[in-house]
Amino acid sequence: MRARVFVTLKPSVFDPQGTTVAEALHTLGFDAVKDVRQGKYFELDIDATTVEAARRLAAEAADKLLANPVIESYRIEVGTDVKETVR
Amino acid sequence: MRARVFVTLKPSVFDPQGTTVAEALHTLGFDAVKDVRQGKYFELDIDATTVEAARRLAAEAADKLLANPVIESYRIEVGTDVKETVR
Amino acid sequence: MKFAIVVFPGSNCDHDAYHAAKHVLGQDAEFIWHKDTSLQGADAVVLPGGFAHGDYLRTGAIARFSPVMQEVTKFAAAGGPVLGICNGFQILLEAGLLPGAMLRNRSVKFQCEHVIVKVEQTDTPFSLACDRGQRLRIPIAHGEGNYYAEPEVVERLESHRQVVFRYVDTNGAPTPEANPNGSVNNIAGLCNEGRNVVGLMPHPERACELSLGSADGLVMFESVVQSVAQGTVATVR
Amino acid sequence: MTISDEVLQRHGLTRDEYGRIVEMLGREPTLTELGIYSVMWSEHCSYKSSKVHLKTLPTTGTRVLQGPGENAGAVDIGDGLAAVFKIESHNHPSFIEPYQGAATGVGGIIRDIFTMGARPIALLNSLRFGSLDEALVRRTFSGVVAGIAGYGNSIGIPTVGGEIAFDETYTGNPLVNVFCLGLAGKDEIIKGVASGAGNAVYYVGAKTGRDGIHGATMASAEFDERSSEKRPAVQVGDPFMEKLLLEACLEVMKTDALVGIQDMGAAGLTSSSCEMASRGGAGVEIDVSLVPQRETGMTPYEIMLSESQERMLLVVKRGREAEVERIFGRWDLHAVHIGEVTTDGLVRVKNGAEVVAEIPASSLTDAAPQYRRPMAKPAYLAEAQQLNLATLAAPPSPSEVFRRLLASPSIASKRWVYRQYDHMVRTNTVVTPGMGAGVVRVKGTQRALALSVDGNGRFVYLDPFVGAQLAVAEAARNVACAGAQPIGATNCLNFGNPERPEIMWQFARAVEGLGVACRALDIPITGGNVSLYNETDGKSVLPTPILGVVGLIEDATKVVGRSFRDEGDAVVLLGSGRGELGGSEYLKVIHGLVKGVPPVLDLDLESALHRLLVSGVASGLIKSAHDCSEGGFAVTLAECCFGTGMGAAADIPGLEAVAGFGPVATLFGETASRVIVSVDSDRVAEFQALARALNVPATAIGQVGGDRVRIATSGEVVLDEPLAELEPLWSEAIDRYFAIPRAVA
Ligand SMILES: Nc1ncnc2c1ncn2[C@@H]1O[C@H](COP(=O)(O)OP(=O)(O)O)[C@@H](O)[C@H]1O
Ligand SMILES: [Mg+2]
Repeated sequence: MRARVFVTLKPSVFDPQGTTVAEALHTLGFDAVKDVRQGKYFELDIDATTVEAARRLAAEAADKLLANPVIESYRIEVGTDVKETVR
Repeated sequence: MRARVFVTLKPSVFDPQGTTVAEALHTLGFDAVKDVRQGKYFELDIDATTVEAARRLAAEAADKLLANPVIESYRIEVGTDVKETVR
Repeated sequence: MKFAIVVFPGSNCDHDAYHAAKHVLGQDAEFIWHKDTSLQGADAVVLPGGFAHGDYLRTGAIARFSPVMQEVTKFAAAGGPVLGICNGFQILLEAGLLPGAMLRNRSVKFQCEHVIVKVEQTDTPFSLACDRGQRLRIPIAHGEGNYYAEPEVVERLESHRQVVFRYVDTNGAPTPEANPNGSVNNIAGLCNEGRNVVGLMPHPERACELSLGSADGLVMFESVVQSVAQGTVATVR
Repeated sequence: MTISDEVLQRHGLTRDEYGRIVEMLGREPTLTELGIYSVMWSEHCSYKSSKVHLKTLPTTGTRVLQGPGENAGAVDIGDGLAAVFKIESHNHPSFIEPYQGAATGVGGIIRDIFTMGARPIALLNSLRFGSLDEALVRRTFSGVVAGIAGYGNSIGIPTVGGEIAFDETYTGNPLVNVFCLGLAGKDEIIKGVASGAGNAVYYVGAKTGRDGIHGATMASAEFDERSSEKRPAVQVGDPFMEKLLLEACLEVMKTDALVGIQDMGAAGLTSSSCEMASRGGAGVEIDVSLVPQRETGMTPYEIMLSESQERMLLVVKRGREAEVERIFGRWDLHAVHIGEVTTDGLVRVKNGAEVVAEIPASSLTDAAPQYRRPMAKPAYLAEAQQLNLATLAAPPSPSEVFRRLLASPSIASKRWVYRQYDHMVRTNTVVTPGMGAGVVRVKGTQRALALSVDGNGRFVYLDPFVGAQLAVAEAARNVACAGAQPIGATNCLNFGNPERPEIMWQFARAVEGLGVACRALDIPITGGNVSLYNETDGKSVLPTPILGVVGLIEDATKVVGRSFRDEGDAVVLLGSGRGELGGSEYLKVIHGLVKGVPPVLDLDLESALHRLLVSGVASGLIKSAHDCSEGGFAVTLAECCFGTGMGAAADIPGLEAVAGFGPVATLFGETASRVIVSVDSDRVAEFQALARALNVPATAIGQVGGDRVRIATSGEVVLDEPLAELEPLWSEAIDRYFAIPRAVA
């Protein structure tokens, strides 16, 4: 089963990476991009039979390793039911 | 409008970060996690009226700056129609 | 001859390259601000190491859009000698002046240490004064120096003799143990098809004086002086 | 407004202190004013518990250009140049978020240095962690190291040295002390003063967010309802921004448009504006609504107390504003005119037209409370100082002890760490980490500077007075080993809760010890930092004063490192062993004990030893030098061999000790003021004559060569180990804690 974990800085935490990317986009003429936040993205291949089990495992991995709860929060998606554009 | 851009290494490219995370998870006892790929995740706040316009802009930003086509591919999601667990 | 040392806001080896060119080698050198649109009549261009724009996104990703890069591209297209060191190499890759891309080091850590590279080709302006097969002890200092290119590209690089420097062990063998970062084929540095643009991860400018542990890097700067003097590279004005 | 006890408590203020505030203001403070007082009178900013003691330190000397009181100290190094340096702690943030906590610690100390008009050229760090056997500690350790690397590497300042030790007391409270050194023209040192009525106050750098406004300083119920989500106690560093600030500020400083400058570190806009006004004997008026803000709806209270990183406050001469703005603009920085210097001595904070605070600047700084807190000799001491070897289990064989000590993380090679630090950028690093004191040459002169940070918490725990002296001696000895004359010091005093009389006693005794040693060795202290409340669940860390010593080398080409150089060279031991095992690494590693009294320190001998080292290196007699510290003589001898491919054989006098402990006391005792040097074999007599003239025992004990480390005591071989077996024990010990079993394919 595939789990996706998105780790982002909490909204109030300063994100120098995102700020630098936003500034670069502005110099490139992307003025319509008002704000950028940059985070980490993990795809986990999990040996689990149910979506719930995979989600639980991914959350545990995020708690223990992938995110630091002091400054980061995370979000998990499991399964393949996500609309997407791949390029 | 909010666009999410996920940038990941192409499948053929070795991912040192993902491998290290996978190894660390194994030492922590997460044996069910078979494989990890690590990527970057961007949230763009875009001043656009349609989902399509936002998607087009995000794709352009990804082509020009956010992803390096030699090693990376990207995926874009626009809007709030994504199932999620926030934590 | 005159070196142009390009300064991006986050360059931090600009003064080191300048010191090597000007004070160790006794050549003329000038800093060129990344927003400038002239290379001030320099004979060779150095893109120094550092973190050009913070490089939080990807090393060199933003620097390639700096105004000066258009001039560097023109200079390179006209056959002028361009050397990208570390972050400068990464910028050349992002700008498409050299093929391939950088991944995080295999160790996933920044590594600063001396390595040994072998000079594979001596027909570039930055290796002209070397002996073929010569081994140089030069430091690296990077977190993203794991060179990658598609297999076909690597094959072409090898068959066109574009791999200029390779990580080797003390016996000159390109072993996995001698490879500090996981680069494909132990590639430490390469040149373009025109052979005038060279990029490498190790820092020759940090190895120009014995008091700093090695003077093996000086030969790269001597090479370009020699090739400019001999007219083996284009003079771009 | 009525201020409840609870509000005061959350502001870390006592009722008495509140009374003083009301008296000084002549009225009740506003909420913003209360916030300002709370941070300025906090332990961190006011040094209220430590000041009475720090005042006793020697801070003057012929080379001292700037003593304590400014952002950093400065000493004259000749050639019209000043070395500007300071050390600071970032202990608590580094536990909460190791990477960012350590990174922002590096950012902060770098700002302190360039604020003085100096270009930072070297960093060092002193770190303490719990045992690497614990996963949590490994994570803290690797995060801290990565954070230091991440910040220092990208800003392009080499990390040329440091030290690390491990002890369980640091598990929940690691120590992260960072030292930075910069160079400035001796006459170009810039101060953090605000003066000249009508001069402009400028804000430049990162935008202000709600970072670092601590829970303890939250004021009202209304504030509490905003979840802690909104107030991260951890700041995120932006080394790229700091690099821009560094370059732009140094450029602005070259003009004479600048009156004063200060970074916004702890207590941010509050401390920078108040301290600048107070030092300049002036007032400052600022409008917080003009401050660039990252978040919406920030109150004046929040803006004044925010600890967002990478921000500077400048006072610019009237009429020169455009020039300064232009320089910042070139670096893509937007300098914002947020106020003026005034004559009334008040710090006046406005939010648009509304005045939200109006406080006499000096009431925040000079008139801040100072306490002579109660002290009591700790109860643990009497028991801890008793070391009766006869009651211990018999020691293992010297060979086994040797191997276990070499692999002990506190002794083992720190290459795993410093390989992650760019230690060569700026092409000045003459002696790299791992080779002794870090040495950087001073371009444009013949000179070089040697830098070392040291401190042994176990010794201080067992006797703060002697332990602190040993810290000074060791740091100074380390720079002397490179051939440098120690010329100045900074210190970071890491202790527990000063409200506990035993901790205060440790602190006071340690400061006394620092003073005694610095006076005897003629090393003025030009500044430092105090970090108190380093405790977890009421248990303090080992009291850990860290000394940063700067040494001057007249001829940069004559510098030596720890490694033996040539086969056949004579090995000479300076000083003589007394077999002291109190507080030793041996006792800790083999018997699990921190007991006994620390080694005796003879400051006259120590001082003579430094003179011998400096002249011996300058005259080319000494080819390598390495001081005996943790692990004693045997470990030191092995370290002189590591990396050279050469072994050594030595014969030293065997020492008397309780039955069975003779060999371990001789080999692994940690007697101070000892150095192993190597000397060309036909110049030994010449060198010994020099040593005799200076009254330093110098015994030729063996020679360099072979592929074993062999030590005899009084003619009897007690250790004889192949170098090839010893070296990996030492060089890979820390790597082994991080070796991850490869995933099964
Ligand atoms: N242990 C110490 N010994 C001597 N001076 C000290 C010590 N600790 C702090 N100081 C001095 O007190 C002043 C205030 O220090 P500090 O608050 O750390 O500065 P900053 O405001 O830059 O954080 C500085 O001048 C510093 O040098
Ligand atoms: Mg300061």
